[in-house]
Amino acid sequence: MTPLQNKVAELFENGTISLMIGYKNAINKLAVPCFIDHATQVEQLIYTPECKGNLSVYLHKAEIKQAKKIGILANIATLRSLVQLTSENQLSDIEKTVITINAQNEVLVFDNMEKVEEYVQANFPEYTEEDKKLLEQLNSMTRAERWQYWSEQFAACVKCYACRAVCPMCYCSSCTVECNQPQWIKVSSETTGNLEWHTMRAMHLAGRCINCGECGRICPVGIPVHLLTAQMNLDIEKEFGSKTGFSCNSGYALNTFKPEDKEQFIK
Amino acid sequence: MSEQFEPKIVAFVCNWCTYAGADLAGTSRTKYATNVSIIRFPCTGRIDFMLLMKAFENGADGIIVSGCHPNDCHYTSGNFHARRRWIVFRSLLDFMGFDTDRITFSWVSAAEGAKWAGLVDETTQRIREKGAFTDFKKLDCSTFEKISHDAITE
Amino acid sequence: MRIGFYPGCSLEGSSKEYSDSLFAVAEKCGIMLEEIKDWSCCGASAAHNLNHDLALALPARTLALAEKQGFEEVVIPCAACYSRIAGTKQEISNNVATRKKIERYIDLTLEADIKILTVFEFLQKYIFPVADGHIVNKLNQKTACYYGCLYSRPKETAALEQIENPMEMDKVMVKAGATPIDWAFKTECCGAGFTMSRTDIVAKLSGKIIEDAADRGAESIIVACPMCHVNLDMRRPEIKKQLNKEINLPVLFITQALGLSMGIPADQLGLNKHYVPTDKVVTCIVKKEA
Amino acid sequence: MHEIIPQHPAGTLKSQMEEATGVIVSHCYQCGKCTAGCPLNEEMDVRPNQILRMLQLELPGYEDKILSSLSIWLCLACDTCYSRCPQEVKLSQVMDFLRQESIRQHKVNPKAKDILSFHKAFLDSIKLNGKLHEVGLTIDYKLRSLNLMQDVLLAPSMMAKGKLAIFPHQVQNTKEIAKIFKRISEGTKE
Amino acid sequence: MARIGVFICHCGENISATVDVAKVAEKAGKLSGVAYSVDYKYMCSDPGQTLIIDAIKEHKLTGIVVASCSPRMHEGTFRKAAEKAGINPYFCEMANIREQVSWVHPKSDATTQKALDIVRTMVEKVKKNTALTPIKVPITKTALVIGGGIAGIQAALDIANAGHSVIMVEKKPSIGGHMSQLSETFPTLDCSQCILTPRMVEVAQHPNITLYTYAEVEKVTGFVGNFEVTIRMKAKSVDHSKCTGCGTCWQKCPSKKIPDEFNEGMGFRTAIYSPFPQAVPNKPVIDRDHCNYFQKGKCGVCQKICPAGAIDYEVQDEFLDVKVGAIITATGFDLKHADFFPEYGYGQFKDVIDGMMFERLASASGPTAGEIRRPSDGKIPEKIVFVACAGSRDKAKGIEYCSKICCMYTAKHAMLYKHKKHDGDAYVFYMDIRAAGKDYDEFVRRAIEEDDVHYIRGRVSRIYEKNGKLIVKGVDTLMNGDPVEIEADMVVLATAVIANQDAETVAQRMHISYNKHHFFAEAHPKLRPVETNTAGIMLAGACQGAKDIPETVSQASASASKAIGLFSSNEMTREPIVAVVNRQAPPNFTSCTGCMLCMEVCPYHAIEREEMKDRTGNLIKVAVKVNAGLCQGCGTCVAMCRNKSIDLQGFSNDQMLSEVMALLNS
Repeated sequence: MTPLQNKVAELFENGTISLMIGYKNAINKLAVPCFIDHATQVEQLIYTPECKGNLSVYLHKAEIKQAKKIGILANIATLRSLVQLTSENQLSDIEKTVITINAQNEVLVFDNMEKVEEYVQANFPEYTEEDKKLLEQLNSMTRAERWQYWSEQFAACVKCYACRAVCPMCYCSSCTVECNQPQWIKVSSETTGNLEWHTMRAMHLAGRCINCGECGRICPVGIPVHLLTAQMNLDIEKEFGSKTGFSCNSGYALNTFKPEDKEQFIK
Repeated sequence: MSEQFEPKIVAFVCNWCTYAGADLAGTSRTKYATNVSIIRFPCTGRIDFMLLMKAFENGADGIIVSGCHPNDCHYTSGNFHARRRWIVFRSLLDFMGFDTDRITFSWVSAAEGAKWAGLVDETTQRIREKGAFTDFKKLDCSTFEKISHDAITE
Repeated sequence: MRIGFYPGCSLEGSSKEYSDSLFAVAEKCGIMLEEIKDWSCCGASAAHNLNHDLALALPARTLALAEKQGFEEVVIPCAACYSRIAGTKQEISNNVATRKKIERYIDLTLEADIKILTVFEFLQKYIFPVADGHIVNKLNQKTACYYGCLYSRPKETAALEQIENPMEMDKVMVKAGATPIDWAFKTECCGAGFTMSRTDIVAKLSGKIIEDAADRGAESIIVACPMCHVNLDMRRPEIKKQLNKEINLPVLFITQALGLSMGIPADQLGLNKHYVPTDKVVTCIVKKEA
Repeated sequence: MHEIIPQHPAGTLKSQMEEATGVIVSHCYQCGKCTAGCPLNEEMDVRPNQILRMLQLELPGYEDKILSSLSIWLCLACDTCYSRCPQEVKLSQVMDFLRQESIRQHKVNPKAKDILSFHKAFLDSIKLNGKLHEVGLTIDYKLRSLNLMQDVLLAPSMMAKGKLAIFPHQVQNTKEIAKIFKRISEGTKE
Repeated sequence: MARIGVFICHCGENISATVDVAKVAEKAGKLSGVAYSVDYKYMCSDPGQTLIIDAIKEHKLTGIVVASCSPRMHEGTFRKAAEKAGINPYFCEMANIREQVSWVHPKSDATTQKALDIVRTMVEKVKKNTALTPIKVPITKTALVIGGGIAGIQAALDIANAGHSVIMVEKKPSIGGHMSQLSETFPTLDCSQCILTPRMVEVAQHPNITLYTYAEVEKVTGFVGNFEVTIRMKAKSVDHSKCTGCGTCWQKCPSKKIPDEFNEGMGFRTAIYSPFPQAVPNKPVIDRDHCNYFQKGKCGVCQKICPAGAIDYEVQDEFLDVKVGAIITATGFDLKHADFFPEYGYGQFKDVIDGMMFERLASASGPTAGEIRRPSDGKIPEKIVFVACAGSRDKAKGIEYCSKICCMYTAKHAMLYKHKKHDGDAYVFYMDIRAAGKDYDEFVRRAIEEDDVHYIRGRVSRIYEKNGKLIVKGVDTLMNGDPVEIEADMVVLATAVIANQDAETVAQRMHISYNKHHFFAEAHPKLRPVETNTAGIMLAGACQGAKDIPETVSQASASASKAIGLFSSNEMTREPIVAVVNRQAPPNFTSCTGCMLCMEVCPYHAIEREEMKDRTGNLIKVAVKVNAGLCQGCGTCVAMCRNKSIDLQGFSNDQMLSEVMALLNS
């Protein structure tokens, strides 16, 4: 048994948790989520570099919420989403225990969000090299080239909404895209509709996205949608100085303001 | 002489400052271009960015968004919130390669009828020079072409 | 850093003592000034009367040369040159079309971003920090600091904080151990460019200035402009006729007065070049108490 | 020297002036503060505020009256008027323009000939040397103005005091300066 | 199925001159859902309204669009008409084809097309309209009057005399304001204090008025009829309930050299002081910035000698929360001081004074007991120069407006001087004489004709001092621009009336708008001159712009009448333009996910947390709801809400999107 498995077994046994959300092995060495409700099942649990999925997304599911005491295995992105979700009043009714494994391979257990917040702030992640490179490329393009790039990308979108499904911040019980009175976004996957969907998604996540990159990773047609919100977060941090998933009561860049916000673009 | 392109421009304005400013331009009989039509909102804070997207999708060539000057908002802070939203929205559009020059953001107070008229003329002229907004239309065509092209090559 | 120096025509001729004394003071304090090579006249009081472009092109040439020679700052001790050059710099940097036009006229390119220092700014920035160690004398007299027009007007190029009652020169004089008086003609016009063509006007305007300074007990007048100096110093016979009385109030350049406080010999400062004898100024001086 | 006076587009004196200087005469509300502060108001035949008044009204005869006034030549460009003007009318620029126009239209007031001679002599000196040569200027001015005896007593003493140099200081390449004059005089004809 | 009626107004020829109204009516009639379309000369006239009412009834219209002037003009009119015809008034919309079409465009096809576009847009909007009912809110029948000058006093007395309670807040230790400083008042020359002090006393004694002096408004929240105001009661250090105002303390106070604000610095007061003999309340406060006890920790004389034991050094600022229904802002003005003028000596000449200083010199209660003596040496000036428009109408100094009162008070000053010093010379430099009130021009003529005041038309360029005289360099523009130089003994500058230094803060605290000079903005320059854009907040006096006493008093009474009008019923109806959170069947209850990010954007704190519980009291869901009483309908929350759970009645998502689509798709 790994230290992680030992720890989780212990948590089950002393009654701290009644449901554990973690990862287990799948074919091709991939990691998939697993849900275990008894100490006897802990041997499935793994924690490898492949464990990228953001498990906090499951905390919104009614079935999960029914469990009284939830344990969740969290990588750094998941920890950030927990912090952000807390700041958005989404976790107040869930009794949770957060487990993570640090760089020294030690298993850490947090029983409250203050500790999670502290850990996140001490281990705040940077953008991946790959994302940095992509963003740089896009930003060095001319406007027309960028338009061309995104047009081609969005043309491929099939509106499967996988990006939404994996996003821990997309927790609305009904989404604007499903709103038909009025119909904000065309249902069919034609390109203006696709563009609107992605614009709206990016706007709704700007200043809230915690850069886990799941949306881009999951996209079946390979659109790097996560870059939109990644860029927005950079712009927002530069402009307003706020970071996402950093503090449980940091607020949201777009529901506050400063009288001195820049306005050179306003005539 | 070829006929001059006349753009369609939608103005999203707040009721208290810019709408009143536009009314003042009227009472002062200040003349300006016919290209701009106003949609009245209670406050710039109410203006949803999706409405701007829908306007472009439905054939607008340009957009004016205008409200009260900072600190003058009838509702104290709607324009400040709007300003933040525009900052982010503009930077998103720019990152997606959208021509943000097609959107004029402005503060026009209830006393600035002349400024309103000037803003309309200036925006109309700018959009006229840019020509019709076709990015969205092209988008649909190119998709269609791409799909048919893919279909043929496969 | 290299500090550029633009003497202007007067400092090579009728007001040589101004430049001599400036260099003497700078040297005393270990500050190097480097003359802009191949500078030309700024057009002064004449060009703007006849052609606006010419009035811009002449100073622009000098600015362009200074930029080319790599100066970031240029000291312009003459008030007229300062006013013309600062005005040109401003007009050119505010208007691209004008800049292009002038660049064509002078066949040189320019950025117009060079920093122009008046004599006050120069003293404040470079001499003041080290002056205390060099000031050995107290001028020990009442001085009337006379600023004239070109430092205070127009407002776009004004180099003074309070344009109607400037204090920049007064501060220098306090440093030199003099007592600057409060008087009414600090920024009134002396007659400027009419020194040759309408001496009657110069006598009238300069006469009022000298009279007010004398009435209020000044023992010397301090200036920072060659044109003012010429009018106040050289035109005394005409002034005497105008006022119907003789006032023997010596007129010193600010750098001469400061030089005296640093113990630089009067001849080296060019005090012997004045029309109104400066002996009284020198006899007032006492050693500074340690 | 006449060739260096710029040409102005057709129009009334006011419209030409406004176009050339950017000054708008209707801004003046005739408070008279310019005249009140002018060091030479007593000498002037037409007061500064009156010049603006005449430009505002544009009645027949006013243009001639302005252009042939002595006032425009008496203005010292000391900018006292502008620095105190509540309406920020840049009178010194108006005066600059009017002087140029007065020369161009050959309407210079006879009493101003000395002043004009001096300006011309001054510029000639620059054109020739790149810098002002005070002896040259003085001689030139005396010849132009025929005030041959003025200041003859000053010159020897000035030289003795090292204040006058007999030979002019010159910029290295005096042709360059002459070229600037030439380009501008060509430019003004365009 | 919608049956919309479209009514195109000619507005005489205001619209029909450039818009082909018949064509618009014809084309509008063909729009989907339009059951009736007509054009008419004057829709807002009685026959016009009757036409609308009849059409609604006859054609069984479900909604109407009136294409005429701005909705800011006649929306109310036509909504009432719709209501009369039996449909919900919120099924009436206006298409603004006058202010925004016919008046700003020439007669052309494009103009007509634009009018039609706007009509079509509004037709689509009205199809999406829903029936709304006005909201009733209770009214707190207490008025807050901010400022105890003549404006505040008048407004407070009017409201109190109408039987309502008034709370008056004055930041200084006494009410009275600038008027209490004046000597005599134009154009009648009656003594200012003689007419003012009885009213000050009346305020203090009025059973309906609660007076808080030495207090400031700290915070204003809420809305018309229901404001909540926090008042900061600055520490007076004197318990006014014990103090008898005997004056022993200020006679004994050792800090005697504090410049006296009431006398414009031309006299001294003590650290514990009552600003002037007729002060209301006439009880002292301690100016802690100048008190030895507070600055150096020792003294305590006043405490020792106070026979009533009223001195309390420990007391701190206190905060008082009050509920009021209306607010009258009467915060007054300030005057530019003489040090504002470089060309007049930067204030360094003691005998160059401003108008308010002259008032004190001329006042019998002033530092010279009414003898006009110059501040420098106390001599009676032989020659006084008055400079009008000193700082006013001066674009270069940033004040381009006319201060309105200076022409009159300058004439008064010159007159008062001549009455007291018959052989003295008074000169007035002026640009224009603006004396357009009742008996005003006669007053100025009297100064010139009977009192021999010399009026010189021209501005003063410079003032300097020489040999104890002030040399005033001016000009007489009526004498060919001849220079005028006067050697004066004293110069009085009629300096500009400016907004109070803290006007901007006050305005922002109350959420009212102001112009670039920080004068508060009225809701409409002609038709609503005493109200602000924020309902329930009125303006009185010079905080809105320079005003003389009669005008100030009229405006104060006008704003009082607005408050009294508001208090005339127990509740008021408000436009139902408020936000609502959608409702769905359980277990969802609403699509709101309770992220509460909207709560923070609401300027009115109108969004509240709502908990959904099941029958046994278990929490099922947390969401938000809107307090309709507080909501003012800005809709900022609507644009914030990601999944459109909150919407704004009257400007709903459905309506706005329909407008956009209709405008662009002809």
